Amino acid sequence: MKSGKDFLSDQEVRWCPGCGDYSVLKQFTEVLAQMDADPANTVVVSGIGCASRLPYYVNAYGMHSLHGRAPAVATGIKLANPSLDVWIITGDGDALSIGGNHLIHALRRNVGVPILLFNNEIYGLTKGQYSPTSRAGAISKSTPLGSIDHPVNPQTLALGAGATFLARSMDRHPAHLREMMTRAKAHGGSALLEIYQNCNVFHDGAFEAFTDKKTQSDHAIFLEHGQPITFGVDHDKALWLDGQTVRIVSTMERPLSECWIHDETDAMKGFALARMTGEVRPFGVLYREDRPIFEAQVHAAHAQTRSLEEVLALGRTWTVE
Amino acid sequence: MKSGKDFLSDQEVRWCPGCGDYSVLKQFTEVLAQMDADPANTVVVSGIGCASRLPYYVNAYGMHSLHGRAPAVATGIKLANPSLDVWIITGDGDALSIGGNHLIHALRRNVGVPILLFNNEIYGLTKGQYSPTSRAGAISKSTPLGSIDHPVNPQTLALGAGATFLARSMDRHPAHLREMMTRAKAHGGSALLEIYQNCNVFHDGAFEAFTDKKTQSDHAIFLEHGQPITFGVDHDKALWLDGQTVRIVSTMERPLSECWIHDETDAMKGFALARMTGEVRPFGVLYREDRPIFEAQVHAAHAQTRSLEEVLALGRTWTVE
Amino acid sequence: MTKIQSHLVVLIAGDSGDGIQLLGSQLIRAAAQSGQDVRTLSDFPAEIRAPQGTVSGVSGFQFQMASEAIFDPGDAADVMVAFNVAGWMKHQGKLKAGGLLLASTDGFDARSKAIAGLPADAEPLADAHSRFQVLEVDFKKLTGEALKDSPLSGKEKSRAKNMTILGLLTWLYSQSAPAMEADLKRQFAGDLGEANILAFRAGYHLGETAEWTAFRREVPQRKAQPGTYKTISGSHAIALGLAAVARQLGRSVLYAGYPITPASDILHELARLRPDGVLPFQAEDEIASVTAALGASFAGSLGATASSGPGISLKGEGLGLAVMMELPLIVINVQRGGPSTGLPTKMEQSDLFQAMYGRHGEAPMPIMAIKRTGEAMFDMVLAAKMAVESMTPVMVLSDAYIANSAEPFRLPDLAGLPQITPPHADVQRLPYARDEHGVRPWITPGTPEGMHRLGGLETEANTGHVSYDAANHQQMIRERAKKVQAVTRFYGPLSVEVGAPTGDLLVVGWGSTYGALRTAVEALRDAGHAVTHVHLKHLFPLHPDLFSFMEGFSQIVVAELNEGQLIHVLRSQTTRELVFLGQTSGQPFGALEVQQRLAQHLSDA
Amino acid sequence: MTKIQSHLVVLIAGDSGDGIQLLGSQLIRAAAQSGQDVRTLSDFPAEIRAPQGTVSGVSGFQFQMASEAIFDPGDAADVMVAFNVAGWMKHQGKLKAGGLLLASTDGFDARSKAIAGLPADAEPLADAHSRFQVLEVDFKKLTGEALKDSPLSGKEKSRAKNMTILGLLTWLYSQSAPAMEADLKRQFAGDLGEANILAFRAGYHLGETAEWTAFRREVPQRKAQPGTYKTISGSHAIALGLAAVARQLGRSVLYAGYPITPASDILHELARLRPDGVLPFQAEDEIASVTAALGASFAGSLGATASSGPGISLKGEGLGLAVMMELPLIVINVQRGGPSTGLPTKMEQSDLFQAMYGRHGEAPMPIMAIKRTGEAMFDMVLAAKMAVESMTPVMVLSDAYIANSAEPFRLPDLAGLPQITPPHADVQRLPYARDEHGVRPWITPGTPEGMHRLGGLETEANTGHVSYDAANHQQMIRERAKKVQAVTRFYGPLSVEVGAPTGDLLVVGWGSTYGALRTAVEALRDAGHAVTHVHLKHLFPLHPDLFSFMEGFSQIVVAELNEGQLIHVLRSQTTRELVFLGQTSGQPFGALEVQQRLAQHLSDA
Ligand SMILES: Cc1ncc(C[n+]2csc(CCOP(=O)(O)OP(=O)(O)O)c2C)c(N)n1
Ligand SMILES: Cc1ncc(C[n+]2csc(CCOP(=O)(O)OP(=O)(O)O)c2C)c(N)n1
Ligand code: SF4
Ligand code: SF4
Ligand SMILES: [Mg+2]
Ligand SMILES: [Mg+2]
Repeated sequence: MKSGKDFLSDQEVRWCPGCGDYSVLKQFTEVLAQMDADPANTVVVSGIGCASRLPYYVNAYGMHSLHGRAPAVATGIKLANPSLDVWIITGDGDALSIGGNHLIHALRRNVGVPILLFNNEIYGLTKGQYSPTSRAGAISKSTPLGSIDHPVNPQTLALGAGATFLARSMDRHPAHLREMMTRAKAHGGSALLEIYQNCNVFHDGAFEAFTDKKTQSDHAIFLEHGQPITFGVDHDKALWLDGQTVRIVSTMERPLSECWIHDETDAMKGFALARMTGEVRPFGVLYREDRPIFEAQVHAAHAQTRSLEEVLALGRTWTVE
Repeated sequence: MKSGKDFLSDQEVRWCPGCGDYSVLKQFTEVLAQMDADPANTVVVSGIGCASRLPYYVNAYGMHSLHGRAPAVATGIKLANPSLDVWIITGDGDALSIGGNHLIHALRRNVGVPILLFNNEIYGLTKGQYSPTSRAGAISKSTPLGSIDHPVNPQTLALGAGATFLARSMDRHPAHLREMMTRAKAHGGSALLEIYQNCNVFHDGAFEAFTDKKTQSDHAIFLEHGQPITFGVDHDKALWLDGQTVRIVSTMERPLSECWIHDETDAMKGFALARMTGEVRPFGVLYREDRPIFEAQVHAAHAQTRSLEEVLALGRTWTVE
Repeated sequence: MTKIQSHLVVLIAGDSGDGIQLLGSQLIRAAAQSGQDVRTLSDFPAEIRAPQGTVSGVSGFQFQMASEAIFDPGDAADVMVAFNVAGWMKHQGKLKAGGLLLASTDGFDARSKAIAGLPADAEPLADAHSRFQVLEVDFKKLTGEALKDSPLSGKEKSRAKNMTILGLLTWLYSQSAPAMEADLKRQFAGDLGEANILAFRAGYHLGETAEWTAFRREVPQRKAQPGTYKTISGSHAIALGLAAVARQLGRSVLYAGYPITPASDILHELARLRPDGVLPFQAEDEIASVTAALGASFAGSLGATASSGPGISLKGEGLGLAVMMELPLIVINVQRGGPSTGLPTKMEQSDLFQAMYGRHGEAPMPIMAIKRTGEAMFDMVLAAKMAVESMTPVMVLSDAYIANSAEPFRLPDLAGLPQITPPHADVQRLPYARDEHGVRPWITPGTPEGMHRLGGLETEANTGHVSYDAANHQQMIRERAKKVQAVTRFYGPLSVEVGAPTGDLLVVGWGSTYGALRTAVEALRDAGHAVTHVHLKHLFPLHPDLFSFMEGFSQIVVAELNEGQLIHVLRSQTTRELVFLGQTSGQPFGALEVQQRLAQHLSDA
Repeated sequence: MTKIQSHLVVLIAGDSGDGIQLLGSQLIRAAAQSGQDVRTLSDFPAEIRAPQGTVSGVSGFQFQMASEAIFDPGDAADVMVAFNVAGWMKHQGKLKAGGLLLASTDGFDARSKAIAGLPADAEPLADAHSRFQVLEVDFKKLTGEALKDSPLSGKEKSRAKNMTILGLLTWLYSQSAPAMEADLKRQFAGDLGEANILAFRAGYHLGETAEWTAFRREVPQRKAQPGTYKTISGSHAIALGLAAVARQLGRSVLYAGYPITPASDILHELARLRPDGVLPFQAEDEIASVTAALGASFAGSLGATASSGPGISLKGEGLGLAVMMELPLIVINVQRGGPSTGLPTKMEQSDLFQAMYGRHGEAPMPIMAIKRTGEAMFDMVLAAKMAVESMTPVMVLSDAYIANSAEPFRLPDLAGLPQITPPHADVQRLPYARDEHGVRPWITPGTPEGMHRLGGLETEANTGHVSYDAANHQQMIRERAKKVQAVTRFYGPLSVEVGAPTGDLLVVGWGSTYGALRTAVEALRDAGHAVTHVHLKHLFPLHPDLFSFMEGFSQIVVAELNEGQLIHVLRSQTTRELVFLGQTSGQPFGALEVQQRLAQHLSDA
């Protein structure tokens, strides 16, 4: 059996000490090992940003491409060779600011590639400007008095774009993160996995409520398909869909069977979960659907081709003896 | 009182005879007249495409900018001078293919500009390639055997991006179109108005079921806030939200009061409406919410500035006598 | 009785809805098929369907047919066919004095004049009689009569007017009516097909009935090279070229495009032809198309992309990445009138600067130009060979003229196509270890033990790791430049089109001006001048013999359709005096005008 | 006792977490304040926080202080302060033979050597003793002792090591301790403030206690021009410039940026300073930022945007639109090492080609280069004046060196700033009617009766309507070019930095190489050579006197940090022989090396 270490390249890892990226890299290589991935058949594609340095550290084929363009690069790779196991690594700025367009088009096409979006709500590599996911009021180098922009919600954006798989996890919950990576890959099509990742230099503690063991149970809901959506110490709280309104209820007062049973395949419910951007947020697979994979469809549709001789002979020809 | 004609420029209109764009132009100039708009204070900004030629024909300030970039241009105009009445004119390719990123960012920022998206499900100006809104299987110059891409749904995309106003109308229902234009402008923030527009040269009849008087009542639902959502000849059909599932019911069998009462301010219901991409589709305002307008916020936050003298004196200075 | 003429230039003008391009292509195919050489020039309105009958809605189709090899669609027209008054107004300046105007009078009525913006009392045809020979025919009526029994609708019937005119032109220019009918039958079936034949015959017989024999011309057949022919456009030729690349490389080509006039047709042709090994992909924009193509090249296909000015501007960052990663890539720029959106349907050669220098940092890449439709297929194979065998992006410059003009094309013997051999992919060698030509290996994902990472950050020599080292940066910049310089090993001899290696005047051109320049130079040579024409296929690096070749001439003229781009590049490398001959009007050179301007230089000297 | 020295070069090196940039800026501000001239050079690691103690994590700060006006941060260092062994390893080559190494021994222990990749038995300090003077101090311990009663955490205490070293350097280089303490007190409050003062004093007293008077140096004060000063970076200077533009124009400036190293600081500075009339906007990408800026210019503000290579590549299409629409716009390229992502934190001048030619079609725009931080503010005003008064986008080239280097700046008398006067906005005149300089009116939305439409399609002369006309296209291309050529009316005299109008050697440079070239030329002149230095502020159009000025010299050297871009441009316009002096290593020129290379040319001649 391979171990995670087998998937580390010989390059020195150069994130800031304490950065959440280390954990994501670790879980990623372990997942590759668990899957018994073939390094020679694995391609890790990224844009530009701290997160996007990850391919350098993975013992596989890799491309550190251009800021925002990884989904387009990956689409090209998949079209050229659908049998490769391609992963996209991206950051909140990379995927959602400059790269928003490529992201939504890859998602709606359902290109067969898991997308690991490291959301740290900041531009790390350029040293701390606010990003599209930064909450309104965020203080950063470019917004010393607080940002004004209403943030992008990556989950609703992806759902609205027609994504077939939405999930969320966090750097500080290795087991959950590994599970989500595994599921994203297993999905087959475009799978957006948003990872809450701590940038301890420019935006430390952004997700502490969700990631810190002390507060996690009251803020983070870990979704399981077919199970009631509960959280809290001792799972004393649950979600309840009151018509179209999400309510938090006490499991003391309402039987679990009456609560919201998570159904990963329900888009409306997925939307309700995706919209939860407050103090309590869901982790796990928010939504998924099966839809044919882009590159497979393209190749199937393009099966009937003509030899160059046939192509040349097409159209009206005449012969001079 | 001004009339629509007062808002026509002296330029010859050069769309194909029979193009749906003519009607949109007409309703637009009439709406400007009805609003008693000031041509000198009105700016019409477009990208590139047949639709995007519209500014040339309007007696106002206009900019026919770059393919896909109208939302960014308009943001700059609004930041420079928030008191201008700026409109964006765009097509399905312009807004959703090359320009997708600028669109979603303008929407989430809530820049104060109505966006008239002429959706003809085709690239008109470049002579007939499939567009992001073309239905799967669309035959076009670039997809002679039918397209493969899963189309973009402009309504769910915008909602997912955080838009504050979503509406849909059509070229062939002048009164409704004028009403929607008026409401989009009245909204104040970014208002996406999708207009089903017939390209009779490259994609004739794409929306016939919704626009033709003979079939319209069975396919097009005209939404009204606070009213039950009904359609059909004699309004014999209605929508019913069965939990999170949209069902079509007969008003014979179910009292109107039990049916879905349209609430423009409910995002979940808006999502349900936005997802209706089948034979029956809603027209009108699908969703709206109030949120501060970007340029106003920016200017408010930037109210406290320093004179150049003060700026120069900032930091540690010393004096040489 | 029929007058023999070695060259004949015909210009057909009318509304863009009149079916002029179809009529034109029928005629030239017939001409080519019967042994004349032909060259064409199409002129489209910028609007999809500009208002019918207006001057801005005029579509034009010019062709030259000749009994010898020709290179351009001709200058002034011997014959002009005017479907309507707008067409006549727009193009009348192009008809030779004393030439023949064939006017469809139904398009010259009061209503037509009004739409074309003429005063009601204007008499364009009466005026024409004083300067030209004029034949007036109410083709609409004639067609209507010919089709009076046809079940077609009135609108459909009047659309067949182009067939009536085709018939008359077939008769006038001595083409074979049975061959033409057979060809029409292959294309149109049912009622429409029958109507077309009827209309065609009506036109054909008109000539005889009206006894217009004096206007009849015959262009003798030349002895064309034996082989199978078809007429092709430049876009078709490029598509064939990409198909040939896949075949010669033995790997697939991913063609990633985003529609833009006049580059879109390459995508359409590939989608329609479906050649083995070429996958067409319409991306969401130009940035996506170049980066997807690059991804494909990483994955072991050859990525190709095409666009025109605005789209090429957007691809600049992606091209820089290709330079840095040293991956093969084909980028085709089908130039149009610039700057900005400019003149999308017009031709220009004003993107050469951008091709050379339009990327940040030191980012050289080979640049080629297609000079004519007939060579485009082979140029693509050469471009791909350079790209793959040197691991570099290659820019190929085409333009609206090449994209749209048609010429007879002899189907090539595929055995003669060069092989394209990817560089070694030995995983024992480091990903940036260079061979004797400075080329790194192309190790593609899926290759066991070949794992490595590429990126846009500066690359360490040999290993390919990221390196911030100063000396390494300088070294890699020089190595990349040297590798690009070394593509001259793929060049043939300097393309001396016509003329001796020494003389009074050397004309240097590039790209689609080939035909006009060659025609002009040949005319001057026929008049006894010592003129030579060199037409550059390679714009970067320049052909190693170019500057020494220049030494054989007293004067050197650089001719191009811009404000002086190639000449600027040449001047930076030679102290020879170079004379500029250019224009930036969105229009091709006229051979005659070039000839006159060159003659001026010869007499000035 | 203290030795007097007219120039002193100090290089401080250590881990990027060591607070070196802070220490350096304290020192140079003190020096500048006490009357010395200073120039600096910072060197950052590419990583945000590279692993502590590694060579790749080294941060460097070099400065020169002098008793006369200087132009560069100096070549070899007289003194090097090594916080750790990695810093020493990376920079030891820069210390003069016999120079002083001040080593913080706590950073040279076994662990530090291991992290820096040295074998355990390496003795870097022992080796240093043979070639340099070495002072070894355990600053960590010293700081610890000084702060033993401080309530700060151990980690916080050891971070104060830079203050201890600051104290020693203050003593060694004869700066005023009370002034420094006062300055520190202004910056740091509470426990931290107190600890910093204690650490500072410990360092200051160490010199005296250890009787290191032999190492003490004093750089005499020069008589600086009277006025109020502060030290500023290039990014700060550009921000001041944009503020001045808003003031002089009397309209607002929309600065639309997207973060990218090394351009981001302009956005940060504007956001922090909040000058009247300048609105900073962080857009979603570079395309949005240039098009938003253009929208603002249409609306009557002046749009400005900045980026570095990759972002400038993306802006090309937008710049072409600005050219076509003839709207004013400022585009700043803070150049870094290319191509592609390249070397983001290093400097280079390799984007000149792109600035000149990086757009499709004929799309000329004026190009300026900032030569030093102290001029950047005024350059911005000039750029804006050219942009607004000629209705054209203007490209301003800066680079990583200018962005990050600091120098003392005398606050200018604002009354001396030139006025910026928008062109007439008379709605009676057509939107593309040109004045005597070829400039069209700037009629902005909101102006009654001024309604008109702009776009990227070719524009009809005068009216501004869309035009597909060939003659109009040619005319407009020429008119736009002529208008850009006419910006030479804003130029001052050719910038002859030093030297006579005739001589043996003319050195032509541009941009941030100014300091090194000027220093080298002055040294050669001091040695009796007839050398002149011209430093171009205007790269396009070139200064009208440049080529005639060249005639006064037997040799001409063009010096730049690329593979030969300006020289290529010059060669295309002159047949004079030009000699290239360049490098593309991501590093600035060293004045000494330039001097030697120039001396070589002088002796070769
Ligand atoms: C075209 C271009 N624009 C801008 C940049 C500068 N840049 C590099 S990374 C980055 C954003 C990084 O933020 P994010 O994607 O959130 O990644 P993180 O560093 O936070 O992991 C930016 C703006 C670039 N490299 N290229
Ligand atoms: C950068 C760039 N890429 C491509 C084009 C070519 N182009 C012009 S319009 C258009 C699409 C038009 O489609 P749509 O936006 O749906 O507008 P419509 O013509 O259908 O109204 C394209 C691809 C361009 N002008 N610029
Ligand atoms: S800057 Fe932030 S995201 Fe980047 S490596 Fe450092 S801690 Fe991680
Ligand atoms: S091509 Fe289609 S959208 Fe464009 S003008 Fe013609 S009918 Fe209208
Ligand atoms: Mg981030
Ligand atoms: Mg469309």
